[in-house]
Amino acid sequence: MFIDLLIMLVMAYGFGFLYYGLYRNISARVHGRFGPSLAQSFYDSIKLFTKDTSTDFGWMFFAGPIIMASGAILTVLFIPYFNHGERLVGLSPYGNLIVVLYFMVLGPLGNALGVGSHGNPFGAMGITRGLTRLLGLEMPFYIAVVGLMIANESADIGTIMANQAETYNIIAHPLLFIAAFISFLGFLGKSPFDVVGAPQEVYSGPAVEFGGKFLALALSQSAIFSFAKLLLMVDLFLGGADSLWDLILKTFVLFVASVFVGNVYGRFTTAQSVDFLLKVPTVIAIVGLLFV
Amino acid sequence: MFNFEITALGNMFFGLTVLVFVSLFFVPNKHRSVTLYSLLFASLACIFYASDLITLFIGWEIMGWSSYFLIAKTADKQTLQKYIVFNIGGAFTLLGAIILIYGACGSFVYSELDFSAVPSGQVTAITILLLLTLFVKSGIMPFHYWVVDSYSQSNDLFSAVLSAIISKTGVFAFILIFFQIITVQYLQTPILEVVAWLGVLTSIIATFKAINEDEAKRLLAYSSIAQVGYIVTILSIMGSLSLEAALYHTVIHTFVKLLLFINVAAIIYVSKQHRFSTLGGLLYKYPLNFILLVVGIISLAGMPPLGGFSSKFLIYTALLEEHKGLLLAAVLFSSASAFLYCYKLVYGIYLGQPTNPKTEAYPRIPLRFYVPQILGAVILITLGTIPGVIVPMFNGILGSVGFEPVLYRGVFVLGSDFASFNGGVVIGAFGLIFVLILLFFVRLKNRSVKPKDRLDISYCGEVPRADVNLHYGYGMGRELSRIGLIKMILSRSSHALWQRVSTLFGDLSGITQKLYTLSAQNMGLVIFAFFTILLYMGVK
Amino acid sequence: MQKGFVAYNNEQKSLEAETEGIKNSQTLIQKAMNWFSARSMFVVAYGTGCGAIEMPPVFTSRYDIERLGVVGVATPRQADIMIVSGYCSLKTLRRVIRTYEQMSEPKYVIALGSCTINGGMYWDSYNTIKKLEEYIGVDMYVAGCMPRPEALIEGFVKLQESIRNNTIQPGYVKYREDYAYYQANQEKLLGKETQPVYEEDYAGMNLS
Amino acid sequence: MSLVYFIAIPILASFLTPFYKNYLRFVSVLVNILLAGFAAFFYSRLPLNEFISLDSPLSIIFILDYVSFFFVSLFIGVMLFFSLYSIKEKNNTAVFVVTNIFTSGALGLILSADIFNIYIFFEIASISAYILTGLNRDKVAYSGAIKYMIVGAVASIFLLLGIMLMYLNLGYLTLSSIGAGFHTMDKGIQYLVLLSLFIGFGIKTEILPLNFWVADIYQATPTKIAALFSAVLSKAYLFVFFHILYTLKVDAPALLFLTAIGLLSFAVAELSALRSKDVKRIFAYSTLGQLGVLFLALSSANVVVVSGALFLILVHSISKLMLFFSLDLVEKKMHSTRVEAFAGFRSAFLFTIFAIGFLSLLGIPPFAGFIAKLTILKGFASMGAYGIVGAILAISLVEATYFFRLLSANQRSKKTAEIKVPLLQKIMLSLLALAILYLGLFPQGLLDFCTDAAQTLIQGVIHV
Amino acid sequence: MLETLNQTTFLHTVVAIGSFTIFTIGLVGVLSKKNLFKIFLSLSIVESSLFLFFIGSHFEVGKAAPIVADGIKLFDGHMVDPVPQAMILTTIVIGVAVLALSLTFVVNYYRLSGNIDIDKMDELGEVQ
Repeated sequence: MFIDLLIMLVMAYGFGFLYYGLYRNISARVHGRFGPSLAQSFYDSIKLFTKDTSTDFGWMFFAGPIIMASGAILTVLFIPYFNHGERLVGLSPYGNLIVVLYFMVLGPLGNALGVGSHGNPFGAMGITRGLTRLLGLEMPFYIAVVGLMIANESADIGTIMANQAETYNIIAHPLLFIAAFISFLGFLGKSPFDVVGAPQEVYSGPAVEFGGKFLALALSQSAIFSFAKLLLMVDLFLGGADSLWDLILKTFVLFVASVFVGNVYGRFTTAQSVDFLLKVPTVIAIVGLLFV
Repeated sequence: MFNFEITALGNMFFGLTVLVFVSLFFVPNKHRSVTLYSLLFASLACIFYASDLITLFIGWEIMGWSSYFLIAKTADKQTLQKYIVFNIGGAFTLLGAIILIYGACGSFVYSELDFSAVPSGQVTAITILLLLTLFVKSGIMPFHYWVVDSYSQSNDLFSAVLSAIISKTGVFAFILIFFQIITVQYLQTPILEVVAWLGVLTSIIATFKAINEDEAKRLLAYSSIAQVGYIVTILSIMGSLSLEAALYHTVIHTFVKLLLFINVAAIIYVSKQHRFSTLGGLLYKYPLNFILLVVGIISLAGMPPLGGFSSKFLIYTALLEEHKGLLLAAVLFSSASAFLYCYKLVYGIYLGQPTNPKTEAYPRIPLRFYVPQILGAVILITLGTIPGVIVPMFNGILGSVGFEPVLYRGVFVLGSDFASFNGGVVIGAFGLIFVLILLFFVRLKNRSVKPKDRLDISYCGEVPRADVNLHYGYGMGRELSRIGLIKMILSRSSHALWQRVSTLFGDLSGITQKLYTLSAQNMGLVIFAFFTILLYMGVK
Repeated sequence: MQKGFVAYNNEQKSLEAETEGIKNSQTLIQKAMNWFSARSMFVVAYGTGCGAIEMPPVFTSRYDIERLGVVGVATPRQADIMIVSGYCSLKTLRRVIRTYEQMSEPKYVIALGSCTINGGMYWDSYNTIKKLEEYIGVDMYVAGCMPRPEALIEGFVKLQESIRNNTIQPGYVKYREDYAYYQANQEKLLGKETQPVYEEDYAGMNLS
Repeated sequence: MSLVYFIAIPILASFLTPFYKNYLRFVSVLVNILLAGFAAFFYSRLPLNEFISLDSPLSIIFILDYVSFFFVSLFIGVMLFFSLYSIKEKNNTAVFVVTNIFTSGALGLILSADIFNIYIFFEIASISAYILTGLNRDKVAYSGAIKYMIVGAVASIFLLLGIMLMYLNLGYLTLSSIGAGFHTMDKGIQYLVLLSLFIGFGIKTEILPLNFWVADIYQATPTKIAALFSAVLSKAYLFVFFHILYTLKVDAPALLFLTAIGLLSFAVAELSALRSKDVKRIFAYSTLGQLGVLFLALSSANVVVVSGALFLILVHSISKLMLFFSLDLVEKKMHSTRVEAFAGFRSAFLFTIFAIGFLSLLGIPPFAGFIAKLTILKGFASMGAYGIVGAILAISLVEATYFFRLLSANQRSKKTAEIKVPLLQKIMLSLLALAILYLGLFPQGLLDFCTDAAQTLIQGVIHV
Repeated sequence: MLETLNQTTFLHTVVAIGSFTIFTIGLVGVLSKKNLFKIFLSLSIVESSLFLFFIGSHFEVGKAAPIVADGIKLFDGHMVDPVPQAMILTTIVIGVAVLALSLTFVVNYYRLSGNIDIDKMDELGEVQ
């Protein structure tokens, strides 16, 4: 059981950073430059982990990133990797989709508590933007998920995957997929909704006081978190992965789609992004919900 | 006239009351009014254990006016007036309903009331009157006008009692009368559909009002309205799982509000400040208080490791089972944004930079404040780890009210076959992972350096002056009003409605009052005019 | 005035320093860590002087330093490298010192232009400092009255090499060990309060 | 041991005042204790008729049945309380001269069973009321008394008209024979008689269109006397009116009209109390309102409702006594009965007394008012009149608004004066409060007595 | 012709019309006059009109007044019905007593407030 969990964790960490390196490379190419090597994120994280000193603002600041990381790791562990369910299932038999959705909110809470404790006003501004944006993001995603749960008469990810044996949910419930995909972009922090950590505006937002090992932990948990979300989208809408290769293919396709969308758009302000999220994708999701 | 009967439903609510009152007994309180508190306690016991409608009503009224006198020590005149008029109005609608039931079934005792022969028009009238009582007591939207002021202006101890117990009497009455007395088959469902939507709208508007609030106790008052709004919504679904979800959420909400109100009371007791804009930066001065508040807001927002999640989970599964997609979407909207005001509560008081530099001058929090908080925290944590522990109790209630019990699969698992989760694994995994990362972090040779002083933060190379107020994070949530949909929600206010009603009555009384200042001669004129009118009517 | 250090720091000596490395005593892990920290550099996006205009083409697609793993970050906490680009007035020096102290170790400074080496064309100006290394530990100089982006990239590559095989003693170690010396210089110039203050008393400043 | 003593003894006591001028206080207490003794004596022999014939055609008939015993004992109790309460006041003995006449007038109204006797005691009670109104001997009191006398004279004119028309057409004066013969008269005369009786008594029982003078009178009289007015006087007229009405066996539409009038007067009285600035006037409006409810309940001719009404009469008298006497204490200290003065006094005891009084008037559970209201509502529910139930509840909500505004005003405003309540007053007032609480918790005994009284009231006078 | 005038019914109609006119005169006096004395005076006029009507309508031509005086002990057939006489006697007494009392009040009121006009009595009522 624990080996499974460990493998899942390592895969998430590896794929997460690999995809992040890929993202930097693709956006570099879009900018017309070569961009760093694929493994650049690994180098950054190891460098940060092995820094000599990092400023620590007290025990809450110390605990904040740890809660954030454990939130991300728990999200990953509760999502089964494969749809035939005997290997790499993680803790999903003990939890269900609603538990996973709420774990996705636990991470930002830990981060918010940690950032709040050092009292840097830029941190507070970043957190406020993050939470308000989260409000906008959650609505379409939750409604889409509710639609799926009602359609499949169960909240267990395994059964949802099993029901997609012949037609994927992306075809069965297209509207729900569109709404979920738009808010999925926001969850990954891609460009139209990346107002939270904007370096120029809010001095890199929540991460303003994260140095050394704290920044390292923040980066690695965001990698694991983005892989978890990728995985969730695959499980819910693309019928889960049959084999490892199928898993990599599906997550990669989804990731590339989100990257290309990300690179095209300018940045929404917080109010604009929540306004957009509460209008367009939520309405699509509600209409989809009616057709379930 | 007083006859009582021990029921499972009564036991649960009375148990909650005993726990709240015993734990609040320790909190230091300026207005030591033991008589009124014992009167309130007796009236609550009378409500929960009544076996006929008259005893229920007597308890209801005594609760109403004894809490009026408890609030009267600190609240200002308008709040008192709003409180008593709404509560007495609620009680009189209850009395009207009881009289209607008496007219229909000829008796007051619960066991003798059977609604088979009663015409449906009368049952609808009874239902509407009772719903009015419930709306006033739990503060559903148009009738919540009195809730926020009374909660925030009563003294800190009593606002905890108000929000933890007294707002639940409405829920108790709903379950008792609609489930046990009138029973489901005679109730018309369209009314309850409207009630469900009213409950959800209340919680949405209350949540966004709470986000906009700058005072701690008013924020908690709005959050109580929102949470009780959930309970009302779930109750009106009328299923066995939804009843269990409502009961579960009642238990959770009682202890969450007990914990939060007393926590805020401790801070107010120590710092004499009510508003977030004057608090802040108390994290390292009162660490235990901070941790307890974090436990409180995690369960208030319904986050996984703690108890709040189990009740939210039950509410979602109940709604999912009944295929109420749109309703669930609305509930999700308000519970997602509930997270914002939870964080605002923590940030406003504890995190960020202190607004007045002399926070060191604040005294130590007396230990007695921690008794109710620790009780609340312990219960919330246990309900987080073993959520199924109180399911047998609820099944007892469901049985006594005529529903078939919910699936009970041991202490750790909670939920129905639609969806269930294992509380132990969730909190165990969270704890284990937290410890693992902590060990990894400590083992790193990365030396952590303490910042020189409070103002040693990276601030574009500058040093913020000591008098610069860095705590402007307290105003979070104000940017929400720039968002179209939320601005529309926030603009709703029932103040104008009730103001028009009171001016209408005022002008009416102005007119009638002039009548009573007639001179003797005009009085004679009126008498003879009245005589001739009646004479004319008689002759015709 | 501490005799030894000033003598050490004349131009010729530093040019030959490349070949004579400090005895290599690190273990394998230390070597690997140095290799990684060389591969990924975070620069404080902080332009002090006229050289700041050279940095945008370096960081963006024209010369693209990101291929070497160098990224600009907003706050000193996250950064490893600080670029002091060009003349550094007394007021800027206060900010430079505060940012330098807020960075977490190992931290390096790249000084652009001749103004940081010997005062450059402001050699006799009353409000700029002449030698940057008297006030903070500097690692890499890039000469030129505003060196071109290629020179700046050359400076980065040289710095990465020296980190990788640890040829010269890093500035932050010197700063930490001879902190008294640096602090004396700073206080001589900026008065008791070296951190940025808002009530500037120009009278107290003596400009040697 | 005849019923005449009830009337003779108080009048005698007041006329013999010159002999015991400054001991009148103790004498009037003795007189009331004596009357109470008589009432206890007669309790065992209840339905009792007494026929006193002065000369062959002229005779006086007294009836003491359950309902009149109820009122007699109520009035004697109130007067006993009044005299005991002000036993310490040495200076105004004049009050007791007039209150003794007032007692005999009220008792006479209750006991007498022939129409002309009722008119005589009607006048006696009114005259003593006029004098009591003018007791303060200042400009306000005299103007109140003048207004009262004009309206009172108009009332007696109408009553006289009614009695004459009846005697003209029927020829006899005793109530029972009038009751029997009333329906033999032709319709027009019957309507005219009923109308004039209604107007005559309506003015005195303060019913809607005829009660616009009442608030001023309450404002003019000394507060203690206002307590007597609201506890005794208006109740006596109310009883006599319905006593005659039920003897004349009035038909249903008339009763329905009276119910409507009662409801209207309850509503208008409560509404006008909302904006009033003078506490005494607020209590007056509340009395008018409660009389409206009593009118509404008594005219429903349903035993349960009427018994509730009788219970409410008792409870209302006790609470109004309590409220007015404590208001009197407040007025003595604050020298004004305006709401600001009422808000300014500080006395925990008086505040609790006011609170108990208000709560029982509103019909809020632990106190007796609730039982009365509950029985009335139960009666109306069994009759199926849900409209009236709803109206009563709504209007008492208005009543709750202004009562609690007074309470919160006192609770939350700056205190200007401390009131020390003397021991005697404190004992008496808490006695009343305990009575209300006791009646609220164990009402069964009194409720049964009220049901028998209601039974006899609805039958009207039948034999003799 | 004079015979017809001597019948009881004619007597009753004359009495009725007469008392009704006096009643209206008194009524107009009460409702329109401003002076307090005049109001109370017209009130007693109204009362006296009622007495007149009551006594008049019980009187029969050819019967004697029911006065028990020297020699006559019992009310026998040829006397008018004594009961209304007795009632009106007491009512007159009461009327006089009430009038006296009201006039004393009016005098005292005038002495204290110097105003006799009913419309200027503004002591009572809601003090705004």
